[in-house]
Amino acid sequence: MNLSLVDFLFYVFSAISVGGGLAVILSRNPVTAAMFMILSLVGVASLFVLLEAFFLAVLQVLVYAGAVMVLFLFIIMLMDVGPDSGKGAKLSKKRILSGFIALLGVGLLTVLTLEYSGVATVATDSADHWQDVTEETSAAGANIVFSKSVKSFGYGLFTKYMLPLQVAGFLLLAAMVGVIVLSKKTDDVDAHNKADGPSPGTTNPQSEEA
Amino acid sequence: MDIELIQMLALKVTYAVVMVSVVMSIAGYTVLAERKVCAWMQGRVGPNRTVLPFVSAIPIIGPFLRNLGIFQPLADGLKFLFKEEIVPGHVNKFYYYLSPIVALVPALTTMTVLPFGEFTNAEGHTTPLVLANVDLGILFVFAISSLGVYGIVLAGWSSNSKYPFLGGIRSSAQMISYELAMGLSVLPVFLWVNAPGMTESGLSLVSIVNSQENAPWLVLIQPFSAFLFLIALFAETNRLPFDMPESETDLVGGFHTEYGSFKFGIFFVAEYAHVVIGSAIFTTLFLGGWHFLPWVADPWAPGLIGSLLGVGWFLAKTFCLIFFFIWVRWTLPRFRYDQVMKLGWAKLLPLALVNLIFYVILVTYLDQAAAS
Amino acid sequence: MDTIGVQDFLIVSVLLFSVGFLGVVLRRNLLLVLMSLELMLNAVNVALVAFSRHSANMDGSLFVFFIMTVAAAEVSVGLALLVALYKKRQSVFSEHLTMLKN
Amino acid sequence: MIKTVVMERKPLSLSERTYLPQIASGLKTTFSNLFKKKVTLQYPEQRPAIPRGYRGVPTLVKDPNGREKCVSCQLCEFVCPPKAIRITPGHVPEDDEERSHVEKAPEEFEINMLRCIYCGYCEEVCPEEAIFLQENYSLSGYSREEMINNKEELYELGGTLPDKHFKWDKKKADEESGNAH
Repeated sequence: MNLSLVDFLFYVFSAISVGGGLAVILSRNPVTAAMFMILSLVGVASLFVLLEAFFLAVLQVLVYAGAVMVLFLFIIMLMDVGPDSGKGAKLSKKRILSGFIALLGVGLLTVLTLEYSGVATVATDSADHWQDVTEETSAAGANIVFSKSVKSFGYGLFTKYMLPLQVAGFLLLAAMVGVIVLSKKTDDVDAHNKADGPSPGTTNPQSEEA
Repeated sequence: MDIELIQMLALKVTYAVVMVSVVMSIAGYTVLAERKVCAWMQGRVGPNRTVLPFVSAIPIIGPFLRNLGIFQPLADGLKFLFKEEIVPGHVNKFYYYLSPIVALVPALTTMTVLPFGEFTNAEGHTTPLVLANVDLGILFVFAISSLGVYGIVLAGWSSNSKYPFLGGIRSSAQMISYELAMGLSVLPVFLWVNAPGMTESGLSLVSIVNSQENAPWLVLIQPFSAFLFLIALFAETNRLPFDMPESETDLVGGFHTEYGSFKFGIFFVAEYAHVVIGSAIFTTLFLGGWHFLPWVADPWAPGLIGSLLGVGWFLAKTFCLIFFFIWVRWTLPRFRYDQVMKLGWAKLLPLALVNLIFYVILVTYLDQAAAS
Repeated sequence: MDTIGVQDFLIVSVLLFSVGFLGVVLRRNLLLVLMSLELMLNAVNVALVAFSRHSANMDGSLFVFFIMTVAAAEVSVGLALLVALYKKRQSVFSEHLTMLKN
Repeated sequence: MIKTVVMERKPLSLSERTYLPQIASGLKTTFSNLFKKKVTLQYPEQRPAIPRGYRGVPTLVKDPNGREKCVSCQLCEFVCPPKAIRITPGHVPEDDEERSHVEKAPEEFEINMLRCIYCGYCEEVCPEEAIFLQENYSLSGYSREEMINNKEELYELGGTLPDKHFKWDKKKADEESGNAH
């Protein structure tokens, strides 16, 4: 079998992403899980590179590995979550059974969808007919042609997907407000702190100068 | 795999190895520069003892080089190599060994997209000197450099000791806080360069540099963006006003308290590699890269000599910036942790947003004015 | 790409999705459940980008962009909830969340 | 009655609140220091000026006639705060012409330089002015044993100190003139 470089890389990156994912759900230590998660995410980003979606690959690393997983690690360390232990550390048979039955369902659903939507036939028919990717941003009506350039992302976002973009922005705002409200100290805690004496961060004149 | 592919790969690998060694040695000499400049600022002379035997025999140059401490990085490196490896008993071994590598690799990977010069051949065809001329240059830099924090966080966590742990936690929070301001502060730059009427360039660092040829440097057009970027850069490279993860006076040594010998050396070099790469990125974005002076055409002729001079000029600018990093470190005291957070979220982020909005309006106005 | 087709990317996507799904079902640590959710979202991203590239249409890639946005928001809110929960109950394990049981 | 005076601090002006002028002036200060004269002493080549009364390594000295001054009275051993001095007293043989009026001399005299704190009490207390703290301050050795100075080493370090009063000579002269006590 004559493996081309791209094929070889595809297998490597797929193995990294799926293996990393498996290790995430199998590792007992949350920090190990987080590290494997990063590995898996980088694997997915590499798959994006193979698909010539460079912008998405970089975004994947920037958003997931650079921000989301740092947040995860921060929380894991902040709460000092140890490895699973004690009662229920071992998976019960019921759980595993239910998990696999559910997985079977998902697989069945996937197969049925592929079978009846015609995607599978399209995919197999044109297995080795990847179209050439342009550098230029171009659009034919509502169809924005896939290209390597970042500009086509901007073009798509600010024309066809203007409303979803706004909604996404609003979602982020809502998430931000929600997180601030969730992580804010409740009023009675504040009052308790005040009764104890001024907390150094708020009333110290030094901190105002910073 | 055919021969051509292998040849191309071999060439790329050679370039990469050359670049890694150059950046590493610059990082090593940045350590020396730090020690020397710090000493001079404190009325001392700094390292001036190390010398190679045959160099010391040369009459005037030998003692001069010795007094400059040129051979000190060699001695330091050897010392790190031959020191006894001590691994504390309470650490998580795997992550303890992993984290120095995780800290160093992103610092070195960033430079793949860093353009440091250009070569114009006889036909007038210009090629930028860069390992990979990626359209997404700056995003790539941000993405990879954001991975550098894992080294620090893992080191802090795996040391299984209080102070390193605090250092790791601080570092992760600081990174998330300042990355945002950093990204927002460079957005106006790309907005300006990609504005209608300018050459379209995407997010590539090469075209940013080329847009500053025969034109004012971007630091003159957008001083405020440059200022914000510089502050965020200080925070991202953990340099002194922001060296929360280390803060040797309140956290002993921060994340690398439990590290010794070569593993500590790797952390050390990684930190300085970050400084070198950060300075180079700033030079590329705001100081015109390898181009001579604002508004002035490059005085050197195209060709090999010209491209070498260009690279030299780029390095000179980078070294000036590295000096600035060192200078600030030995001038300013460290922020308190809450001050760092406050500065990042309450000052830098809103200012970066205001800056972005200002340039959006300005670019739109200029565009309208040009159209009418 | 010589022999790799869309269906290969789809297989990877399905595998990744199943792994994430199993994680959600099997793990007790809520942090890991959240991570598994991320894995599932990633699997979807792979499929979307593969289709987008195959049909030379930007829509799929743009959708990945939105998924990433949603994922970031989801994680931040989820983690904030987890921290709040941890403050209240000193545990992040799902079997300790039995407030509705009695 | 203590009166508390509350000092009102002037609110910072805008330029002061950005801290940038202050940072700039700080940078200026450090930069100007770059070119100032360095105060470093290049130690092995250049030596610091030793002030008068410097307390360096304690040594034993001989009188101008090359005779041992110490009479092993053990006062220094007694007064030494870290107990660094150890003296094994010995007799001066009767037939020693040079020192015929001295009864005792140290058989062994050791100063442990790992213990010595250079306080100078031994020099102060010595009735015979036989022990002196010299200007030498750099002692080093490869082992603990090497850092214990025995009698020979102490005399080698101390040498002969010019001395105005020739105590033993006077004593001898006194005795010869029938004025002994």
